[in-house]
Amino acid sequence: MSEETKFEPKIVAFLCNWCTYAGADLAGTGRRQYQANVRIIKLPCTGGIDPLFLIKAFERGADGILVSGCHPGDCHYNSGNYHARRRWNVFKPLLEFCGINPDRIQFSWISAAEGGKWVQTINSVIDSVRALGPFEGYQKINAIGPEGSGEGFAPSGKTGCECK
Amino acid sequence: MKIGYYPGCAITRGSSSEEYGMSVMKVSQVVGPVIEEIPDWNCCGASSAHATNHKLSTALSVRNLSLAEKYEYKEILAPCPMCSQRLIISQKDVQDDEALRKEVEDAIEMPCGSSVKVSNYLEIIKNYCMDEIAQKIKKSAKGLKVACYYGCLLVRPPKVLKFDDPEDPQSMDEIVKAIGAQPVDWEFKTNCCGGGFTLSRTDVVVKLTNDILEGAVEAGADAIAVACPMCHANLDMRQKKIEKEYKRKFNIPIVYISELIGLSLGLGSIGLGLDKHFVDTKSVVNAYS
Amino acid sequence: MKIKINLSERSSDFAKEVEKRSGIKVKECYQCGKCTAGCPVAYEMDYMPNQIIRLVQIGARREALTSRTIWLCASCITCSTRCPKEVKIAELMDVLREMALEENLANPLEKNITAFHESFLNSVKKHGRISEVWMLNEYKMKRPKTALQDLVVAPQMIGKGKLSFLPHNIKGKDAISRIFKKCKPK
Amino acid sequence: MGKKIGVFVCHCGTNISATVDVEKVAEEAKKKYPGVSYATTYKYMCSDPGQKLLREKIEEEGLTGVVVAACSPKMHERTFRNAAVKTGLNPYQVEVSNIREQCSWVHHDKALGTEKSIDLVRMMTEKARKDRSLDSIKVPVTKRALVIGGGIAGIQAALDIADGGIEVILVEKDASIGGHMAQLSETFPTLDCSQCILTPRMVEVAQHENIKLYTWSEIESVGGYIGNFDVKIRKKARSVDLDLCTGCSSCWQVCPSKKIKSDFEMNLGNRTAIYIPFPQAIPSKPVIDREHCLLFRDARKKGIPPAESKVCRKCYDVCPIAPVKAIDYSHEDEIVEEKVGAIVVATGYQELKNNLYGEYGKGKYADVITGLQFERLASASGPTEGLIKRPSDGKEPEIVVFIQCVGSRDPAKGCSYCSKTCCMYTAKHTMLYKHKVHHGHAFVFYIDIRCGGKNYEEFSLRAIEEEGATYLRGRVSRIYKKGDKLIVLGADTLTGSQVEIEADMVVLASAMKAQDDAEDVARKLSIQYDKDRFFSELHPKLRPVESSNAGIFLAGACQGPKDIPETVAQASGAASKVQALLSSDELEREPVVARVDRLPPPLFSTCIGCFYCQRVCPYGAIEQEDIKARDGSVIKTVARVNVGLCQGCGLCAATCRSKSVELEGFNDEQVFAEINSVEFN
Repeated sequence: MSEETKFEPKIVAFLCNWCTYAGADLAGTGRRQYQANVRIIKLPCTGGIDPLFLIKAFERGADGILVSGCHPGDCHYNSGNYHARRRWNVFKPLLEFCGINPDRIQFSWISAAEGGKWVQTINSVIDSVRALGPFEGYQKINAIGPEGSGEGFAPSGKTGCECK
Repeated sequence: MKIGYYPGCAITRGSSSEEYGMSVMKVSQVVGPVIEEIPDWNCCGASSAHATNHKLSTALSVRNLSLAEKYEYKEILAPCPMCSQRLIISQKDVQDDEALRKEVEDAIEMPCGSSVKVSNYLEIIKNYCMDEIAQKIKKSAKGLKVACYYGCLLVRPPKVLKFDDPEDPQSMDEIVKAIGAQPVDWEFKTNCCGGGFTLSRTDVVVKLTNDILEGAVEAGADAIAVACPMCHANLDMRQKKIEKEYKRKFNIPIVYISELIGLSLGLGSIGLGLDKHFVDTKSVVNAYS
Repeated sequence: MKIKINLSERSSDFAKEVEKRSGIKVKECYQCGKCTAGCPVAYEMDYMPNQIIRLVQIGARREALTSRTIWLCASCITCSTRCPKEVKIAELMDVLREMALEENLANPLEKNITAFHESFLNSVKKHGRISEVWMLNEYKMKRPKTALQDLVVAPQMIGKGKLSFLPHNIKGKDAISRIFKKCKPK
Repeated sequence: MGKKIGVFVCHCGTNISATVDVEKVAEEAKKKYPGVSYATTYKYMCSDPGQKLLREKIEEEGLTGVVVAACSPKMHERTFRNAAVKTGLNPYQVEVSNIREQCSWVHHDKALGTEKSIDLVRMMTEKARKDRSLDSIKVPVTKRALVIGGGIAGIQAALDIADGGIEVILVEKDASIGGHMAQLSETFPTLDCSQCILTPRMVEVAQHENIKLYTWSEIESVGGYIGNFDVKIRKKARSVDLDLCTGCSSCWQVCPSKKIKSDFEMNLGNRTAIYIPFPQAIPSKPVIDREHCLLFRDARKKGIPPAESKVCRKCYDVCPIAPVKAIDYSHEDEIVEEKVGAIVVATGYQELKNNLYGEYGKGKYADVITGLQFERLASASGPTEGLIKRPSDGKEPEIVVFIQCVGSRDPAKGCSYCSKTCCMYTAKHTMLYKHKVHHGHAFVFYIDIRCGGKNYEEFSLRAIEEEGATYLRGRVSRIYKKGDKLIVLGADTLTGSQVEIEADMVVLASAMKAQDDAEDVARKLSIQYDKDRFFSELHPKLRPVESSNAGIFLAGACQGPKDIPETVAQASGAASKVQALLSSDELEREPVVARVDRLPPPLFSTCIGCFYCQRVCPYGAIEQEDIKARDGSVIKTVARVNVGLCQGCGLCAATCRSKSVELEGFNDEQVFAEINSVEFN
């Protein structure tokens, strides 16, 4: 693969089981084509996404992340998507502090009925991350020293990310 | 606060509907707000430009907005609804379309005037003058039944203009009520009069205005109030022709809302331009006491 | 009327072409006919408004652009206002007129209307504002048959001081003519 | 560790294999993925032989974990898990990799599709390696059901459930059951009288020993979960004691307020302040409309308790019940609590209000009426006793224009869907009109005629061919009044012409809309609704009567526009679901629930007792538990998950600061395994 000539971004998408995962299924049922650069991880609810999952995905070489759940008011678990959004509000400055462009993580609300919106959203995420270029933050830190790399970047241990 | 004044070609002095401009000016001298003509304004292109060349239509309109902004007007009054509609639509078009905005700026050699608020005459009266009118009212025409005719351009397209109900607007009716006359409930408030076809397809105009006049007369109106020079021209000037073609004599005065306000403020009918109409307006003038 | 559809003519792209040009989503029209029902001028049209949309939808380019309908549309926007699918029909007529002019397809039967637009814009181009007398003059020259039409009305207007023979020149009329030059259709 | 995983890649006919090289996927899995000891492909994994293959290989190869690469897990995860159970493998050791909906169907490029599939299968294989065996959770069941709404959907569901020997609580917000069906005159496509077929069912409800009826009542709140719901019902103050009242009718005959617009008559008729909505009401006992009753108005004005007002006590005075009168002005709302195991939501629809269309007069023309208003005009028990008279002057209309799709298929007015019933009821209306006004003319403006039911097409054609209704293909742009006529401006797109009709009356086929309080009801029940506020079914095809909340089922038009046969079928479907659910003593639930770690020594936990989890849990499923020393002293207080309440959203797990809570089936180890295995070939 000629990565130097043409950069293809790698996107990990964390989707809730009830809305966006079903929406992505619907895109399939409707045979709506989109770019293949995404790998989907299904969880019951976006509210159950630990920020460490996102950091982990970056560590594994993802260039961008999409988190997508139900529309406000439509969460299968009543309020999970609100918690996800609040957690993101706290997590975002931390990302910026770590030098990760927060545009690499995008949030959206896609219902089980919105196959078309899924296609639009994932294509636009892929396109915008393509424009941002590859994410090399992790490799750079690794180059400084394997031991020190984790510090100040991936919070070792726990993240108290629930905002009140 | 001063408001920029964009008369437009039809109602500026020496034009076919100059009495509208005259009465707007006269009324504003009594009940405000202060209006000042935007220096060197140009024609918005009206129906002919937008019907044939979108870019030209947009550029011609936006040049006036840019001038208004240059002379630091936050709001401008365009009493002609054709003008106000074109100005507002063009403003929105350049806001929504980045490429068009660049082309227009290149053509008018100025940045696009995007912040200016464009108001039609009814908005200006409703927003600034209702209290003043109530205080300074001298005469009322109790019993004068007025059919308020809004036409197309004041209310459509509703999502862009965001002014009143497109099917049953009330602004002019409220003003008519406030100056002591009696608005009639009728069905043709926003029907089309044929607009710009007055010269090129007079037959169409004659048919449409016939319907409108008939509706007003059936609703018991003594006069029709308008706020648009084109509506006025078609309804006023074409009554003779209708008489000939439809064998129906209406002889119903068509007056500008500004003229009615002026009469109620005690202003002279000549100064308001009421002598310039085709259908005699004496019955309206005499109704004021 | 017969509409031929084959690969070489690619006529079905007409709707796309219109959408690209104007953003109007012609394909969203489901042909309910409400536009036609409320159009004040439809009785004079060769195609009903909904049929014009249909022509665009199925790619009948020439039929749409040579229709009289597009010129008879009075731009009252009743159709767009009431359209259940919010298709901008009146605005579509603008685009089709523009295209018809560009391709020299404007229907000669509505020459009065096109001549009026031309005279109107020439006046703006020359003076920056409309000078009604001179615009009328040009229009009547172009359409001699209409010359007698308003012989009663015009002198009355002049008598009432409503028509001035002085052209309404603005200071920036050069700027206006530059606008015309830059906005000239391709 | 040491798991033996089998990978089964499905061709799905050619649905997958056309754009994914399934052989290569299986090969890669076998060659490269750790733990994979067997990999194969098969034409249809979900078929019987496919499942047999799965079972055989689990046994032959001694597999301890399975990944099926096939369609969405929403389709067949359960199928494959059930197959695995038969071999003794724990069902939660089976994972599905979605290479159809999320790969083969959405990417045309075979190379890319194959690459992505390889990746997706590896991710699932890694997850499967971390799968733990889970035991399904058993919860006890309350063998009673709640039905919300007493229209035909609620009536049918309640009767079907009750007939199966299960106690049903039926809650209706109006004074009588019957719903919209009670308002209809005749029903399509048979033209049998609506009330004639409905009222016997209403009586059955009233008399059924297994049905407990709460009319004039609303749901206050719903707690609990499948099998064990706690329901609070607000019995609104009726001012009439249902036990004492005999329905003798004396009171409403003497009531002086006789000009109150009747909702039941769609404002075309009047009722009194103490009233029964219609003669066949169940219960046939009145209610006092406190807004209009003179006594209550007086009490409100003076700020005194109603019982103290002396303005009008005619109904009380005339009530023949002694010694205690059936009428009680001091009644107050009452909250009752009921426990049920299952709920059927049958809250119905409302007709689009006649004030949305400015171009049709926004309701200002008396003779522009809605479909339900026409039903009342045509009904023998209606305000005109079945004679078609127009509301403005009682004249018999000689030209009636029917307009279809008013509010329906009109996104500009906020309603993009088809209301499904209007084509049929408009055809019916033209027939009823022509039957009653022989010389009358019926014109119908339509866009498309949609008559998909059994005998429906024939019925609508009958209206045109035999009954003489004139159908015009086009929408109406405007209605206005001219003298005592209504001018209707329409179009006939088939001839390409405008059509102007001088009509005497216009009937709008108004859309079926969700109830005003639909969102509120949905929130109380924690069920989903769609953009039009109709309640969402769990699966549009395969689970049409289940809501998104387990144990809550949907019936009738609250889920989307429906006619009577469809409503009744769905209600019976919901009832059978309730029967099935309540047939066992215990319920099995997917063990996707949160757990707080409790490692040996027996009571150890890393939980630090911050209880953030408790704050975020939407279900109140987190409890506090003391860890005690032998002497009974409290060492620390930790969180514990009530698995009966937990729905498995994982909020607590993501919130936990000490990583002491995990969501079974999606624990950190599993998710990290998935993320770690993303390689993007």
